[in-house]
Amino acid sequence: MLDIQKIRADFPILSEKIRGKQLVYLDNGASTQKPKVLIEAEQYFYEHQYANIHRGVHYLSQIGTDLYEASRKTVQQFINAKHDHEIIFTKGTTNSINLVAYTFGRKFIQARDEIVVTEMEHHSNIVPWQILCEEKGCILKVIPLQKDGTILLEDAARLITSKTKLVSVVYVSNALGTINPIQELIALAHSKGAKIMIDAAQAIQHIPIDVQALDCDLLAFSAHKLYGPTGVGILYGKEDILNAMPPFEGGGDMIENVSFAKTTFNALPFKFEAGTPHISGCISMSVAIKYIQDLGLQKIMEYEHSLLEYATERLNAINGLTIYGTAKDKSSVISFLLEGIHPYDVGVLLDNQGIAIRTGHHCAQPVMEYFNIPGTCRASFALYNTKEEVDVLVEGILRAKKMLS
Amino acid sequence: MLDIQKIRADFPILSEKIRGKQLVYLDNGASTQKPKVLIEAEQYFYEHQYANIHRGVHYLSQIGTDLYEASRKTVQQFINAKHDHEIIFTKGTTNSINLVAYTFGRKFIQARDEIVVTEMEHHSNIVPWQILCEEKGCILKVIPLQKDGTILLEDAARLITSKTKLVSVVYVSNALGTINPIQELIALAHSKGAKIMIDAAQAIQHIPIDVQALDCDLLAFSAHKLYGPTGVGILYGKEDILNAMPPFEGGGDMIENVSFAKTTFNALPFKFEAGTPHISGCISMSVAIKYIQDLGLQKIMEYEHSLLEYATERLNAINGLTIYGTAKDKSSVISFLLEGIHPYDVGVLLDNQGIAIRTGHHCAQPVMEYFNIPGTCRASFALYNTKEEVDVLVEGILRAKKMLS
Amino acid sequence: MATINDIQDEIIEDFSIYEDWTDKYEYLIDFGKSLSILDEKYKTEETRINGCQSKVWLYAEKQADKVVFFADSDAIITKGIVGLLVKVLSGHTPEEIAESDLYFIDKIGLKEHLSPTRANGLVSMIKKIKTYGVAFQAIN
Amino acid sequence: MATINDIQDEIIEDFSIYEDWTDKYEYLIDFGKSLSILDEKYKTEETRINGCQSKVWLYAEKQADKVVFFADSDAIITKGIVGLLVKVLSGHTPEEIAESDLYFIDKIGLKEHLSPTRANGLVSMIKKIKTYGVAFQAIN
Ligand SMILES: Cc1ncc(COP(=O)(O)O)c(C=O)c1O
Ligand SMILES: Cc1ncc(COP(=O)(O)O)c(C=O)c1O
Repeated sequence: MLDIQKIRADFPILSEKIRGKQLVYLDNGASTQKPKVLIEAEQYFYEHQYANIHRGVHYLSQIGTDLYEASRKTVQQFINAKHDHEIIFTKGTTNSINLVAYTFGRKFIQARDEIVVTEMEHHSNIVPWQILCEEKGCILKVIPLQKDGTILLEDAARLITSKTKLVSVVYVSNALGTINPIQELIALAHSKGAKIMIDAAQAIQHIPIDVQALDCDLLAFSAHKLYGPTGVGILYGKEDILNAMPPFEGGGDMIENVSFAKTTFNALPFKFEAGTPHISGCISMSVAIKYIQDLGLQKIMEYEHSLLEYATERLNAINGLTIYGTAKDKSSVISFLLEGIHPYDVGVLLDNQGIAIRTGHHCAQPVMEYFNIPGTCRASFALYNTKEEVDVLVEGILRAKKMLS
Repeated sequence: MLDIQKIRADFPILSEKIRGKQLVYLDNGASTQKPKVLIEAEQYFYEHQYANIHRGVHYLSQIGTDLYEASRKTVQQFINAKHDHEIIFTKGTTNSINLVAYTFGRKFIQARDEIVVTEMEHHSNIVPWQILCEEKGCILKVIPLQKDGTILLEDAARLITSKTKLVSVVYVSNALGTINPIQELIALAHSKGAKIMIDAAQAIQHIPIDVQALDCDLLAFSAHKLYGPTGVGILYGKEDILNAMPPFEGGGDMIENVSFAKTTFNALPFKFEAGTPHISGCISMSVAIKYIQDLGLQKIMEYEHSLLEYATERLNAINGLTIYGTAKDKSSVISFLLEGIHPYDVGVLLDNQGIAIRTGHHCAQPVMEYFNIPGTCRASFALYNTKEEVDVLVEGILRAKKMLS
Repeated sequence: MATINDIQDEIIEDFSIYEDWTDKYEYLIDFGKSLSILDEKYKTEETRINGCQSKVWLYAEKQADKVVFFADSDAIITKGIVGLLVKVLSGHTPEEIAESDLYFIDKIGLKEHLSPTRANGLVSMIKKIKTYGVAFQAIN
Repeated sequence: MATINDIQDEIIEDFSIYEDWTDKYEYLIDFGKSLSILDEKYKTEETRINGCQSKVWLYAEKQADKVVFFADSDAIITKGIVGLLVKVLSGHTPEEIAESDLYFIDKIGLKEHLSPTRANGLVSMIKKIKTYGVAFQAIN
């Protein structure tokens, strides 16, 4: 069992007061808070060990390089990648997906080839493909949503064909909480000879992931949603695919040899890491991962699931409240609306009670369009949330509802 | 006059011991150290104010958004841009230049058009253009180096022609210290109807920059060389040019409206900031800038110049030592070699004395090729360095020389 | 007739009795509800204010030498806020509107909404309202 | 003939008298200088070791059942380090080389150079040397 009170004490911000009220932070889908060990690790690094990494002969540069590469190994182990050079440090999930669109996309996807996504994707897994399709004349196919916020595997099987070059699907929907059947989608894609990328931005902090067991070709996530620092993301790719991809950005570190006559590129992972990386963030990311590993992601998942169940039950009991996203397999995200009330109004009134949720389209406008709603209120739970906070949320919603009715 | 001892106390790492010796950090060209105020600001932000920004209704999200946008204004004022939306947060100089190559480059540069750089560019201002030229069939023209590490304006005038679509030049060479006559280069480019981008990675921390007075079209730099955090860079661009450029990465925040039928893009600066940004870094960058502004960049420049003069004099007095880069206008960088001795050997022996310099090609292989050397030893000074440290360096070099001869 | 500042002072007076956020927002909500609904034909791309999480429309008309504003929003708090702006500025001359100093926002504790990056777009509303002022001035 | 471990122990013994870094590096430098220069014809892309800031070449030859190594570098400290590796491993069978445990590096205080990311590429050197061992084993 997780000792939640002990865990809460590890996150300094959780004891903040907002407008005089105790903060209840339920916007974890947007970003998670940071444990003290991470904050202190960044501080320690800057105060005692900082220097630019790679190619530096001097002590600080070597320490930094060692820490940076050790962090890559931590990520490798965390998702069970085969090689550490299959782990590329990026700026975030969005950057990771764009990297694939600009490299894999431009090299391997041609006019009339197809890319398959779902209707529940985050904009970051839509717009890069739209830009690519605009340029290349390839076609974006969309696996449609169902009323419960899931997709049907028969739709996927119909849309993923021999014309498909890439399937890029979200593991867990940030707007609805739906956990997609990615094992089946990966098998489907491979059966048609397509590659498949997983947007794991909302999965990595909730579900143990083993990329070798999944056999996905590419996978992306952000550190900041994984209790880690801002400005860091991961692109995992199978070695042969990353090797086949042309470089993305050009610059320092990603080259082997530069001359105006001929430039050659560095090996993985450096080929995709042009310029000075976000050194402090890439290093402190491993502190966040270790923090989670120490607690155990399996246990975290179970705990969050119990929160989800409790919150679902309590919210469902509120008159006039509708939950969007009612899949059987769900992560700890609840999107809801109060009848006849704009989500923004609810958000403002909850904020005044110290309760932080997110309102709006959650960067998933097609989902809102599908349900024909202006947006939702979204409460998303992390490992440090409690049933008591769910109760505060419910009280807050009732109060907002009363004020707005 | 700057109170250097007081300044040194602001940088915690400067009192570190390396292998039992007092650290002498002379690798500022690679990256500068961080003042305590910045480290504390990041810590404070994570402990008291953190949340994801933009579109969030709740208090923390709004605070974060305010701080983030205030930081953009600080950068705007620092380089005297006309509008704050002309400031784009990127990952670093390399990312900024690649952004321009992928957007301005792809839209406005066609086959047989020319791009002009100098022979002293950092790889980050070479490789993106090579990748573009490979794809588009445009041509990279190189303003040649002179023995003293400068370029000739007549060469520039010869190479910048009506065929030139973009001139992209380094303000200060990281390998040689040369300060380029960018005012003249900007005038030259504009006289031929070309746009001009300035790589200010090594200038921004040493020379006051006013982009409106310079009238450059685009300008790039990194926070980590400006006493700021890793993982943050700036792309400045004139409003009309940025507006004319297509978006680069697709995703959250950079859109106005997303649907599978038609997606429209957000206005500046958001159009170029896809995905969750490096929030803590973008915010703390302004702390570093304010720190520098409080001291006064003009004073810093003068102080660093006095260090450069002193170091040049003392190093020149060492028998068999050659300085590469002897321009009249130089920034506080000294590249040197000891006769018959590999720079790596010097670097290792200095490191054992606690002295951090950089050795190698400094991501400027064409410069090394020009001088036909395997690399150099590079000592680069920042505002917290002292004449006493120059003395330690000189002693260290003499000792290394003795051991290696 | 009451000047812009008279109306501002009146609103400040009204709000001064509210001790906590609940009262304040209840006022805003009630006020929002009391406002008429903008006819659909005025809800166009031109009258729409960007930068708000909720939809906001602001329509202006010249009546004699005065500008009259009509506003609406699909979120009731936002409607209340834009309604206050309309209450203060509607029925004044373009010059008065363009030159007005909207100090009441700060005084009634809505300053927190004044940041240009706030999701309710109060700053965008003010900009748009003043733009109308300036535009009608130019037409004169 | 001395085994790989005999030679490692001898080097450890040699280094044990050095009290500070100066002595150690002076030894490495002198040792580097004492080594012969590799003939230019062996300095090829194939014999070049990547990942070093200085250039390093490592050439191997089978003499009877033993592997003999020749190494060179344009940096003298690097040459000293690679020279130590050659001294330890040259003249042994492919099996012995492939299975060797190079504990002397740690013991003589060069462990700091052992990180895979170090600019001198000691790890790359060891990898290359062992690759030769394995390759010659396969030829047998
Ligand atoms: C002149 C110059 N340009 C570009 C860069 C690249 O900067 P970054 O590595 O921060 O992207 C550097 C820094 O190494 C530089 O010195
Ligand atoms: C499912 C999903 N994909 C992608 C992203 C984009 O992540 P980031 O903003 O960190 O690039 C997010 C986060 O907002 C997300 O929830």
